[in-house]
Amino acid sequence: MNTAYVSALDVTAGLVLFAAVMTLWRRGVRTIVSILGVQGLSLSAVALVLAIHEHDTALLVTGGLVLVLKGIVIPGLLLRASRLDPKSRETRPLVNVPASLVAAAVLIVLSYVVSARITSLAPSDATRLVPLGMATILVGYFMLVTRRRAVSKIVGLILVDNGIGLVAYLLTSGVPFIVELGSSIDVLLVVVVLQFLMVSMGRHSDVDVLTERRELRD
Amino acid sequence: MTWYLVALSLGALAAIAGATLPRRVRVPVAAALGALGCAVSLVAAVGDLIDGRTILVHSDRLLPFSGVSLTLDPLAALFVVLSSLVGVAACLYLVGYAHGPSASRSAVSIFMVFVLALSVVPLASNIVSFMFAWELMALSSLLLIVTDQAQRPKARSAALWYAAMTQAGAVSITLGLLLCASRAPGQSFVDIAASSSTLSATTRTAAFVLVLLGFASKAGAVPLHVWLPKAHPEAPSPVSALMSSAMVSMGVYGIVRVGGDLLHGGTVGWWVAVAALGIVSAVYGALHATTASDFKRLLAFSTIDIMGLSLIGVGAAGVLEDSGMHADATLAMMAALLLLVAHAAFKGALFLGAGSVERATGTRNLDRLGGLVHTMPTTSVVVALSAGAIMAVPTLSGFSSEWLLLQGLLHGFTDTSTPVVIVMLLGVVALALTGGLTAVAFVKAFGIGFLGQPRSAGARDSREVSRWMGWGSALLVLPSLVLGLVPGLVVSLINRAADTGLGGVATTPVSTGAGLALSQLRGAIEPAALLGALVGVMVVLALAARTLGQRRARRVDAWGCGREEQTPRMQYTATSFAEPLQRVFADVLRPQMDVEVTHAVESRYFQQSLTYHHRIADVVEVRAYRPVFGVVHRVGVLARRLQNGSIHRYLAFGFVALLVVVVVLA
Amino acid sequence: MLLVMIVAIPLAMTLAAMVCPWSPWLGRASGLASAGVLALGIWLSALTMTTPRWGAAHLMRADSLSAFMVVVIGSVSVLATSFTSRTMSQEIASGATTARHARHYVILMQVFITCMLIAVLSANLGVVWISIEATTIATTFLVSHRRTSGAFEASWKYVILCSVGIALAFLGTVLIYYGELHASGGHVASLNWTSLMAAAPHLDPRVTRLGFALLVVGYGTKVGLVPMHSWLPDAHSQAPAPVSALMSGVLLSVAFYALLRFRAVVQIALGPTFPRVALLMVGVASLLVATAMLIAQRDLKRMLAYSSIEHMGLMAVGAAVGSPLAIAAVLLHVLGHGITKAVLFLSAGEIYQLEGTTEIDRISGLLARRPVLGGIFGFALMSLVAFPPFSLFVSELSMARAEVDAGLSWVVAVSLACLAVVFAAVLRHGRHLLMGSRGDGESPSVLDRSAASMLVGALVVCVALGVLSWPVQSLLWHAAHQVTP
Amino acid sequence: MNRVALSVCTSVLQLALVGVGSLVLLGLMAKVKARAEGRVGSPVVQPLRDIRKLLTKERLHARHSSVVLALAPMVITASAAVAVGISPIIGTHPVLGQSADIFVIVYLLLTGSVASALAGLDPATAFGGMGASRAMTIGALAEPALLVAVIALSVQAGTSNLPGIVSSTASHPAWVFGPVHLFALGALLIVVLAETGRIPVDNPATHLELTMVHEAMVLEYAGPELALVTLGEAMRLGLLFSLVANLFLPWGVATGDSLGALAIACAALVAKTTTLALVVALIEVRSAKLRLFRLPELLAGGFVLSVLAVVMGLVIR
Repeated sequence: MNTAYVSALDVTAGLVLFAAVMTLWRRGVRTIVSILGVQGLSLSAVALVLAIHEHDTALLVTGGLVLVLKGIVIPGLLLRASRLDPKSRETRPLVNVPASLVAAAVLIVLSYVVSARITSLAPSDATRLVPLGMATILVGYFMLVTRRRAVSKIVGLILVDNGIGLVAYLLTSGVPFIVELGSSIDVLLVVVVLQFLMVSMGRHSDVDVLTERRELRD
Repeated sequence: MTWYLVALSLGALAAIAGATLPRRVRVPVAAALGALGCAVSLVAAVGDLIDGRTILVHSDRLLPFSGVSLTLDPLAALFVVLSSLVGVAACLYLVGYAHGPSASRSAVSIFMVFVLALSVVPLASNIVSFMFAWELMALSSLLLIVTDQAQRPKARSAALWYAAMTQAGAVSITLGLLLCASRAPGQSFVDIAASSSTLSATTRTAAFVLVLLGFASKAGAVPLHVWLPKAHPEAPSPVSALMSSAMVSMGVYGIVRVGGDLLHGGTVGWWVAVAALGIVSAVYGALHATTASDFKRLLAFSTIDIMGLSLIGVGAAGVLEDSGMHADATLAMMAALLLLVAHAAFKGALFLGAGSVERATGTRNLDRLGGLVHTMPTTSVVVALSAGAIMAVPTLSGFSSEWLLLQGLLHGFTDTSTPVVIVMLLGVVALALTGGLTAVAFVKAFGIGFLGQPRSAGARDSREVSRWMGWGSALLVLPSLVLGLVPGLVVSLINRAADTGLGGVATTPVSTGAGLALSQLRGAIEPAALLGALVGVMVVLALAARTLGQRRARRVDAWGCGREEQTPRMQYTATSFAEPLQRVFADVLRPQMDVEVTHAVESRYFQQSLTYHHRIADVVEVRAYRPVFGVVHRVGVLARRLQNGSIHRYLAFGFVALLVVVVVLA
Repeated sequence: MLLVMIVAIPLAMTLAAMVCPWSPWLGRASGLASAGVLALGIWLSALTMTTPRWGAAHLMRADSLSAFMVVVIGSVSVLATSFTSRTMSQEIASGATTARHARHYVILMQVFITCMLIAVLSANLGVVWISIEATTIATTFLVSHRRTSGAFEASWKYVILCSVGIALAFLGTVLIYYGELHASGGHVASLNWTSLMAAAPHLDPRVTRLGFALLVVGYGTKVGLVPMHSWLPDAHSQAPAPVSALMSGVLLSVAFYALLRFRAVVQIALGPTFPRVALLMVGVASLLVATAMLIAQRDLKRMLAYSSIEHMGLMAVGAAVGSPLAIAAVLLHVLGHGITKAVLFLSAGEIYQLEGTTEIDRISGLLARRPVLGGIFGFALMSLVAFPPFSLFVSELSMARAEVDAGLSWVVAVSLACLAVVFAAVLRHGRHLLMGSRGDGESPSVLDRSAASMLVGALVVCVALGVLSWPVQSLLWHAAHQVTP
Repeated sequence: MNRVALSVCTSVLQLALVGVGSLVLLGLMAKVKARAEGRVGSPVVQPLRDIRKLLTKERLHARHSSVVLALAPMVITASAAVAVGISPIIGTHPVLGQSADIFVIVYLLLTGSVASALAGLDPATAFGGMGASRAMTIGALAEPALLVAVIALSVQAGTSNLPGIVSSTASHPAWVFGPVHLFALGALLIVVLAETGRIPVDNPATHLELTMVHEAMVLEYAGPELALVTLGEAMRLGLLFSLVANLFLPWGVATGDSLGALAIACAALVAKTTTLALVVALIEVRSAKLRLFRLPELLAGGFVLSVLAVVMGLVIR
């Protein structure tokens, strides 16, 4: 039972990080969104595994919520949004793909180093995986900074959020339910808002140049 | 203190009246209340100076976190006297002066706030109260400068200069005062004075330097003076009068209060610095005053000059006190304070007079004035007497105070330490240099501006200004006469204030009487007797002339070197009057001159017109301030590149921050 | 019950706006609702002076700090919402917006205010996070209300930057929660303010340190602190004036409120040094950046926005000191700055309406051309640069006093130097805007009486706050003691 | 003899002596110059005759002048007269002698200069303004030298009271040949040349308007007023000559209470001032008038000499 729990946790959490790295690797925006969906599913799997292991109903519900929200709804919304421009690809990221991957590697090592202290407070099967969560956050943020497409930006944002979620599950088996609920709704709303903005701005100009606009500056 | 509170309430009432009453009665009512308030505080302060008592008031109901503290000691009382005196005159003057934008609700109200703030500054006795009053004084004067900015483009940039420099000064003072209080249990001046000796020498010096920078800038000390010759001329005249007489004095007050009273004197270096500022200011101010042809600008530079002299006195007092010559120190301090009071009166009168001239003629350019002595007799007498006072004509106030200053400096020579002697020597030299230059400046101001023939239509058609303006300015001649003729009557009051400024040990270096007589040394003046002698001789001469010559002089044309007609344009102008001196000091003043000649079409040997342009920029401004502004502006322009509008970059800022956080803390 | 009522007022107003069609009365009603919030806030302050109150099944809690924040939110939103009907009518008249969008605007404003109220009245720091994040969502549409490309760009940047920033704050919250969980031995860990304070002495220093740093960066985004400040000038310059007023006046301070709460916890856990260093770094950096950006600023509303960053930096520096005097001064600063900035943004909105631009170079002579508006704007600028008798003077000076008392003289030196430069820069821009003469044949236009009296009234309140100790001082002391262990 | 009576007596004697004597000194200098230039020259008492003649002439005022023009001669003469009356010229106890401070004397003289400059500006002529401008410039440059030079002496004497300086110099004969006195004497001589309008600073005998300084200022005066101005200016000269003489050679000045001493003092004064006048006349003969813009160099030289005197006083004490 315990080994199964551990390996399930390892696999699912690893998948979350792997998905994050994959988003850096691939160029097609739709592919990236799909990878995000996979990550959402893995994240919910982490929550569910933890919930089953700790008999935590609140976390179970949370896992379900995440499954629906981050596994299905948000990727779905983003897929719809990316349909505005079906051929859209990350053709010219600010940091090119090979360099991004190297950077991702560096970030992963870094997060391993920095998470040691957090883990050491309460070493357990779950908390030792915190580096994966931290790495997801950093890789997600990296994606957010370096990718040009609007959808990619949103994906980066969700990656960061997923990473934080992962850290939260691993460290504390989730924050109090009400907080979890609120934050999930917030994330959803943010995505909705961003999608709305994409659509509205798309009406004014080419979606492609959405994130390149520099009308407001000093 | 009750009377002060009455006075302050009257001032506040005046401000409210100015803000609320309808246009017709606004100015007279507000001015009457303001003048009454000033009069009350003037009388109360004189009374308290005579009694020599110290009163404290504290209330926690005002000013959050600190409460308001007011303390009346002789030093404060003297400055209350000074500012209330000018306040009364300025309020009276305002009745005749205010019209158009300067009679608007806000202008009248803010004027009253300014008058009020001026008399609260010396009373305030904790950091927050002091800075509150100080900044209120700055703000109200700033707003008053721009009251008629719509008509005066120059006022706008002057106000900006003033605002920036006064705020930089205030920041410096705040920091200095806070440093003074860093070991104190509270922030009241009593606490600071009690605990300042426990501060480290470095902190004390840092605090003093900071405070000095701020106060010296307010006092217009070179090189922190740049705002003064811009702002004082551009303000409406009653405001200029208040600024140039009462407000600048508060700078000196601050130096004395903090350096002498709160920090107990400190080291000799401080006071050498004060004296050095004074010496430079005196000479620089006097030089520029001689060459200025704008009447109010001339007055502003002469303010720098007199403030310099006063700082020399304060610096000398500090230096002497440091080397243990308490009596001589008191003498120098008394001289500085007496000079301030005298200056407040005559400079106030001069600015008010200049305002009357501007009102009557529409210009304050001396090159376009002339002959006002015929059309504006009252103003002419006021300006003549006050100019006499500033030139230190014996029997007027400038003379007695400068004499006292000279005595203070002279007796400092008996000390043997080098810094003392150097300060005394250079102080005397500065005093001597400025004496002659001031005379040139004011002979020019009065001789060109008021004598001769009018040089413009405005001057020709001028009329004497309203009675209120006349009375207001004439009121300030009175102190010049009193301080000049019977200085002995007030000198004991000044003595008390000087004692407070030097740490409270009472000495009486000047014995009281009608004139001034040093009690320990040989030196005395009897201005009243001197005036008696002068008048006596003149009466004898007049009688003799009457018996010998004809009673009436015959009016004839002036000698025109053969020309029949004398036109006003043939007269010397202010610019040409000062030209020789300007040439002598060209290296310091760096005048820019150019002559445009338009030749006649027929022949190049004949000139159709000839224009002479001449400008004296402030060297300090051009060489020291402009480059700094340039650098700051460049920083601003460069910084704008930071926010280039790219969301990628903005996100990267956050990413870097995140990396730094995790790397540093994990 | 009182706590619920406070939140219920704007909520009810939201519902009302959802069912009613747009009319100017809707705008006026929202103004009244805010006045109700303000009144209840004042009442709440009186009630919580000594003991905190709980509400809504211990989900809500109000101590004097919360009560004070309610007062701040109430006073600024009274100003902002009472301009709603005016702004919207003007925009509808000029065709810039439609009645439908005007109604949306009213709804979102109320949602925005509700979120802020929940943030300050919630007992749970997680809920604080949620409601602050929710303000982002509500305000996005307000920022993009004008539907110009600039407005969309601004709100895009706003959402992305704030979301990622606030996500970091969430990570910080998680870490603190993790610490709390361990400190309390695995039971009763709820992120509740009271339980967190109880557990504070046993928090693990390393985790707390990292958590607080993330909180500073994260909430700092919303506060407008460097390095995540960049959304602020864009959003403030594009949003309608009342929204900018509300954002700059209170939204930033509400986020700052969260930081204040966490700072207290961290101070108990780690001692004063770490939170001080962290806040000083962002505070001083914000001051420096804002100062540099203000020097050559070209846009009026961006200038105001950078000035908000500068003031937030000042407050962060004040909070870094952490003494009761410093916190009390910071809180007074919050209120004074909120009102002043609201007046400035609202009058900037009027200026934009009249002049059609916010470029400083293209506006001049306001004092001569529009004396009342120009005068109000001028006095508000004087308040902004902390001249007495306005309250920012007293609060800035008191912060400086507290800083010197804490031995941070160099910080005072730096911040005062920045203030002096900012002063010169702001007045230089102000001079260009305000001074100058009227063109030929142009007659001075007058701001209408109700708007003018509102703004003048706000300035008078600023003066009263700066001059009178009673009644705010004791509230401030109590509030400050809530977060100064 | 009663001290008060003696004081009055001293002052009256001083006034009479300087009033008449200074005019004679003017005549004497003119005579010496004339002789040195190989002319016969007018009699020594010619200035007195001129005054008498002027007193009988008509009073004329320029058309645009004001009361200043009428008052100035009286102020010039009165200030000079008061200065003469209270200074230690033949005795150290004149009327108001206790307040005969150097500062008083210097500023009384300044008052006279100011009055004549204003009188120059009052009639609205080009020459008057020119003269006033030049005179004030020279005065402004000469005054510091004068003040500092006398201060050098008063630092040494420990008082700025003129009778005090004279009597303490008299009791310390060694001072007279000390560097302080020598430098101060040099400075004062230059100042005297400038203040009294002698060559090389100004040519009192010029009749070319463009080179005039003092004469340009008083161009508009005629009759009794010109007499008064001339008298006042002469008294200034007399005062300065006698002060220089007494400060550097204090012997002969009556310090006691006897009339006899006063008589001796009168004789000593006549001798000293005559010598000084001869020296000045010789300087005038030997040198040419400087260009106006070279004057600052001369006066700055005087100023430096006076500062040197102060510094020397500090060094050698």
